[in-house]
Amino acid sequence: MSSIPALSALRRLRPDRLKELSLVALIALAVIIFGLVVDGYYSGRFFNRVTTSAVIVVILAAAQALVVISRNVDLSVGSTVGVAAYLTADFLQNNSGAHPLIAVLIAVAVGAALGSINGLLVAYGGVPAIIVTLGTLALFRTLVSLYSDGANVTADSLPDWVIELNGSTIVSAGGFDLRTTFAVAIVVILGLQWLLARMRWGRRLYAIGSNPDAAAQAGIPARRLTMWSFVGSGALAGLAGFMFMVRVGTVSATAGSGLELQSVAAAVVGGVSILGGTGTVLGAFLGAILIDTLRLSLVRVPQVSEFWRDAVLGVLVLISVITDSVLTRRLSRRAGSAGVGNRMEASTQAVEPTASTAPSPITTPVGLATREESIDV
Amino acid sequence: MKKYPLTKLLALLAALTLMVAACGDSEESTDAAEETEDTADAAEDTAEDAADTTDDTTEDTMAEQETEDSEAAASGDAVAISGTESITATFLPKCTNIPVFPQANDGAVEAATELGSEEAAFVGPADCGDATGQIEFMTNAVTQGVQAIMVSNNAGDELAPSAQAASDAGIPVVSWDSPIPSAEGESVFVAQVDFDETGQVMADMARNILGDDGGQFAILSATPEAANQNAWIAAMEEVLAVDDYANLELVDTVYGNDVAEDSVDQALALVDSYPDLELIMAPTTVGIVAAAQAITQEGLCDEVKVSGLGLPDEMREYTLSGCAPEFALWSFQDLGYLAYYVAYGLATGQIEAVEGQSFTAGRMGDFTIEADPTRDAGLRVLMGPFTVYNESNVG
Amino acid sequence: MSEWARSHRWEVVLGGVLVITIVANAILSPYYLGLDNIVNLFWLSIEKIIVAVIMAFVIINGEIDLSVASVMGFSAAVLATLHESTGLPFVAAILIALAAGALAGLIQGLVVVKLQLPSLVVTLAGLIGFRGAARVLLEDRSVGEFPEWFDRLGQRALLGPFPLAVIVFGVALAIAWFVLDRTAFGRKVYVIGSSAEVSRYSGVDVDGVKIRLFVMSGLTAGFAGVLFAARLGSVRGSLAEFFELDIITMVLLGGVSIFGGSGTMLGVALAIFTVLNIRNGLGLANVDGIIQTGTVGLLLIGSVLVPNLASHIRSRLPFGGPPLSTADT
Amino acid sequence: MNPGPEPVLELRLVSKRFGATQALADVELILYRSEVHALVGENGAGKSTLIKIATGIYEPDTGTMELGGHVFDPGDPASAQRQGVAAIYQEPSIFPDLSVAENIFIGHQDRGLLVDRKRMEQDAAEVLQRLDIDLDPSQPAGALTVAGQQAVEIAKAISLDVKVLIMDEPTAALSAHEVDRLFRQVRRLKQLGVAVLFISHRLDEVFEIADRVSVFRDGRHISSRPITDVTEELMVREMVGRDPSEFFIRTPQEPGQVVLSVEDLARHGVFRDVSFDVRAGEVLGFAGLVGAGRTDVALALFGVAPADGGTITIDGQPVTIGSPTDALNHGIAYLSEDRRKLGLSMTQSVTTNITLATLDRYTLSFGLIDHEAENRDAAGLRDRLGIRTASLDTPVDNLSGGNQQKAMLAKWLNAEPRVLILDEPTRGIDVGAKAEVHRFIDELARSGMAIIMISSDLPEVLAMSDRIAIMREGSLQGIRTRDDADQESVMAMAVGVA
Repeated sequence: MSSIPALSALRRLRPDRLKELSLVALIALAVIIFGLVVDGYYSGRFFNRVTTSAVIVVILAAAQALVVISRNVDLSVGSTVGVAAYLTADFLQNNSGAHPLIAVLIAVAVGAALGSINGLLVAYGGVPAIIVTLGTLALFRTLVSLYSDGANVTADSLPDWVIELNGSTIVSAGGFDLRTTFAVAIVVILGLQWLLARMRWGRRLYAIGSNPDAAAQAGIPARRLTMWSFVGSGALAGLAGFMFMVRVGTVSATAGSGLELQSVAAAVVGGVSILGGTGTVLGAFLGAILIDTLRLSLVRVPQVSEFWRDAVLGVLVLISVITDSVLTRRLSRRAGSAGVGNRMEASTQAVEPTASTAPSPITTPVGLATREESIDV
Repeated sequence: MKKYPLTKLLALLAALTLMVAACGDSEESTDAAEETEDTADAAEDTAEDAADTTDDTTEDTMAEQETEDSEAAASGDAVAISGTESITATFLPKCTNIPVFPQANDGAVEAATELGSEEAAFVGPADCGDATGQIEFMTNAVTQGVQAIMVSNNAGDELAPSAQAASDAGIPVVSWDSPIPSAEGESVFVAQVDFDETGQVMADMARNILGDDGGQFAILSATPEAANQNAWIAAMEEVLAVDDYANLELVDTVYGNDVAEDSVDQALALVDSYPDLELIMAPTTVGIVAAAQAITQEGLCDEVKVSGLGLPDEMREYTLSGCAPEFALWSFQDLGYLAYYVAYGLATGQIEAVEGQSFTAGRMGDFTIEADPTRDAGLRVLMGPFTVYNESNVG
Repeated sequence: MSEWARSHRWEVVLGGVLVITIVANAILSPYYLGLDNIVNLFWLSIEKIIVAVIMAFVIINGEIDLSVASVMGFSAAVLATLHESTGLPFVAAILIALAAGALAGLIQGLVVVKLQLPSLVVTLAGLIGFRGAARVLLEDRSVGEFPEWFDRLGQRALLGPFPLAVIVFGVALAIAWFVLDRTAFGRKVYVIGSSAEVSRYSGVDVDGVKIRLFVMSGLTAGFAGVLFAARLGSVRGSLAEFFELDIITMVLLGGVSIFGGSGTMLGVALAIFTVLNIRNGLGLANVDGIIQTGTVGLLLIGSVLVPNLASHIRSRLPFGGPPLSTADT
Repeated sequence: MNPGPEPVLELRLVSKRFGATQALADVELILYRSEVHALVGENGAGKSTLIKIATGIYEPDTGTMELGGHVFDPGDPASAQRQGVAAIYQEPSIFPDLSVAENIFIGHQDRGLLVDRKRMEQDAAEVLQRLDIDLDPSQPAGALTVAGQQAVEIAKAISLDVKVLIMDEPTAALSAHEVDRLFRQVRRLKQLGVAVLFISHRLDEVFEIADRVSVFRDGRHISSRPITDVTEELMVREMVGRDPSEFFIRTPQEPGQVVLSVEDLARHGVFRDVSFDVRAGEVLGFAGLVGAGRTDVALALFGVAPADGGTITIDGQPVTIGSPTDALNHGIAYLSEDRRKLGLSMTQSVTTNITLATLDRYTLSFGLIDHEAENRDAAGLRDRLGIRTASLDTPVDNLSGGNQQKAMLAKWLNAEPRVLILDEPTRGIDVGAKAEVHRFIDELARSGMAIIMISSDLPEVLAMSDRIAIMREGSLQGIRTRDDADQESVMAMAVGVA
């Protein structure tokens, strides 16, 4: 086995990289298959559709990854998008001369403020993240509904740059545009990926998610970091809110509802373990792109009628998840056994379920999380 | 024609069973899933065949004639509804977060003030996606013993049982904007415009925009369930069957679920799927503005136009830019005003919900209750008229 | 008594909130205490709360089922389709619809157990897929004209003032309490939720219990879908859309740990009663739907936060008691 | 070996009370530079409380602590670490998803906000090398054995430049081979000037590694002496306050019929060619290094990870065991080595745990549990095994380690198995509880049960077993009777030099 060069290259990869590779392969597979079915599928147009449409979910998937890595979850992102989009749009309709960057700052600040509410309750109030964010999912939405009093902010009352921004392009080659919004999303993703991988606090977030008790013992300020991860998640959701306003133009009080499950789906499909500690922002990005590619491609397959789309999408998502987990599991098993076969302790690892200290997210057959045993001291 | 859903059901169940059987092995389950798609395709073909044969409702010329007749018959003895007492009422919109509903409520408040009555409670589900959420508000209104209920039905006949319960308790249920299809439990429907006329207006706008040569167009609707949208689309399809409109080719109907983001995606998908598409017709205020926004952003205004039913405030920019040269709507404030007058008249016993009953509704003048030509049963008051907006009057 | 109260702190807190809600409602609204209103209070949310009861089992077992609302729609759509396009006796159609719900649960359970995928992901796919299946069956049609006895069962009182669904809920709650608290199956549900591995190493058929729970969840959702069809008198593809978060909210408010292994049926019942009473009270006070939702959100956070803060403050006081344990941390 | 003259950590008159329990009463402890100081005592002697006070998890009620001559008031573990006191536990608290290097430096990268992965791995390699630890700094820590993870923790402590390292039962989960390696690392620590506080239930280890030894009993400090001044008997007497002669009793008896027979059992890539049989009333010991495949054979017999080759015969009948349920139906029970993760449902009550494997027995019609019968049987086992618990409804998490072990044993005794597989039955429990467990094993064997005992504690295996099977790298090296086995020969087979 180890004589195959590709495999020996694979075994040097970290599991995260394997996951990302398998997602890229899945996306490529989806694009190839749809290309056979849809006329003119390989066009700049479709590329532009996916890149502009995915921006919001991509940013939200990154936001979700940020909190899920530290073993939390943020179900309020959809509502945060709504609040940020509405308040920003409302600001712009009253201050049409404001600089675009001011609008971005407002959206991000609103998101960060809402995120800090979540963070405070989770980190210092001792309330589990799922309870807090399920609650604020409703609360934030209520606040924006009350504020808006049923009125929408329409594109008409927004400055022209808002509507133009969505179509604005940085580079274009053969119809394939690099749209400004997508470029921003890419910068955010790469930046966050870099921060999480290379910054001290990024590694500490992984540590908290990997083993909270050990993190406490190692003197990692878990509360503060949890707090900041929610602030970060909120700020990103705020940015997504800005993107929402730019893309959709009309902002109502229900803007962004339902995005919370989409962002969780993207992150989880992207390999961010709901148990914390593993996964990358890049993976979440690929997960979002995969789902959006499937969704938008299906809309364009003439054989799939309006009413079949959801059913087919559900099956495709399930197949992706299954294929991906089987693929990742196989590759990592081969890589693992080839890599450490000669070492006695390590070789028994693969088969002796008792020795590993934490359940691997792939092999643990539980829904959300296993109870973390406290350490006996 | 009745057989196709069964085919699909069986195909679906068979595929699911296959998945169970194949579950132990993921590769096999992939096969099973592919099979689902295959059967899906097969069933889909049948579905399309069937769809072509479904539309045969009342002839619209007949309906118009009837309307004129009953107006003529009853115009003599119109009851002027006047403020005699204060009543409690509930004004129940489809949802509270689409601007037209607060506008309608403004009209209802205006009417209540004129009549010296208490303002109706303006309550409803937050989200129009919550189709059955109105039942709770309707039931609570009955518990509170209000004297009238005014409702814009978001569901189909799902609301009928609770409306019937209200009726049984002696509470008049006036529907406005969107009726209860079976008319069960409903006293009278205050129709903004004639539903057949909506189809006519939409077809006319399409012809105006596409010109005599015609061309391809598609419909971007709200949800597949929306009763009024479906009625309008059906009416429009009937009009299209007439020779004058033969050049207009309706290529697809898609649904944006009255969610701005979905509507944007669907509009763009239409543009991509039909290279020769020249017009998107969106009979929903959410869909039309989302479509206009998407087309504008992608710089496609020269190739594809947008039309349908929209709010002038939201559409002004696109009309002036030429992206949405024409669209139509009625006044929701007037609709709320009229609905309140009718409800008040029924609650205070000044008028009765019977065919031929004429009345005067404050500033809006005389109306007559008539049989609703667009439904098998039920009464309606027709408000009208449509306002067609273009760059000359969009303001 | 005090021993019981100490080990059921959550239920005591919820009971307090419930009593306060009831008293406040009774004072604020003259219509609240009427028998009709009390029946309506349950009847208006009956489908959600029936599913919440089984969801409690699934979450205590350490799993989650996000697909319930879609399965409700799917089963109802199967019923409507069979009624519309076959001459099948209606009772048979109901049975097939229930079987379809159970089948939906079985598929998801098998994927979760056999492929060892997280149920969150599997049922998220189910949420999309089964809603899609309902739309495939019904497209844009609304199917009604069910037999009169069926509509009557859904809409009219059956026993005294109680409609069938409310009776079903009462029975379901009693059975659920019995099963969870008194039977070997219930014991296994807790132990698996607490640690699936320990259970496996103790010879408990972990996979079997999980699959059975998913089937029960699907079956119950299917049943709730059929009940909903009877109550509404007609079915559309969107039936029960977005119910899942409300259902999960009620279960978590009931003190069931999202990590599995703890929670009681009493807590879930109290949470259900509390949420229903709050919504009803606010509804009678003409408070908008969105504010009702927000209030429930606030309650969800507050019911964990307030005891936490109280214990924090108490632990700072001299001679304070031991810190309160929260439902899940 | 002279203890360094320089005191590092001094605890004076430290007391701590929890409710009605006096956990520590005026204890004194002084650690010197470059010494290994063993702390022994039964569970409940106050060792854990002492560690928690020294690492800042608890604050003492009274008493003073000094570190390097200054008042030491850590406040929390992180601050204790910064000041130079760190602890390593029996179950290493590592981050499974992070690399070895990241684990070492996670708490204290003081080179700004950015992580320079390359440099970190170089630094980690250097620290590991200083300790003679052979690990790849870039590999994920979750893939390491317990021993490897402990080595990472030691490296972490060294990278922190600690003055005092507390090791709480670090050898509990290690094989003899690994213990040797650990001790090499501990000696290296000593050379680096660190004061090591070493806590262990294995007295032979204490004699091997410690320079001085302190005994605690019931929260009190009993004695502190140079190791050369104490004997094992003296230490045990001080710990338990009673005569140690009652340990390791085994009543010789003639074994009966063969109950379980295993022929060429194999599981691909894990173990192979394993053949043995066990008779009624016999204890078959399994010796070998951790990872030699002993637990895997047990898991195959118990159906958790079924064998894919060979035959299992019970009472002469070939059987297939595909799941724990199968195993239990055939009368095979398995007491896991990992009490917390695989043995007990920690949040559940004592009764629930005891009857977990035998729930069907208490099931009436409608699946109703017969609480009365259940509580009666649980109470019976509690009394028989001497499980000390406030009530049967107490969550097992609240029990001490020894009592948890007994509760786990009670679960399997309640199943009345014909073959009982005990995997490390005395790991991490104190001398007294250990003796009780041994007495039970003997009692069970006398009642005719066939017992397979896996243990890394060689003296225990030698004392308790009628015959000893030795495994190495997934294969059975041989089976020795008690009479022709001694520590040296068994060890030689286990490491493959024989």
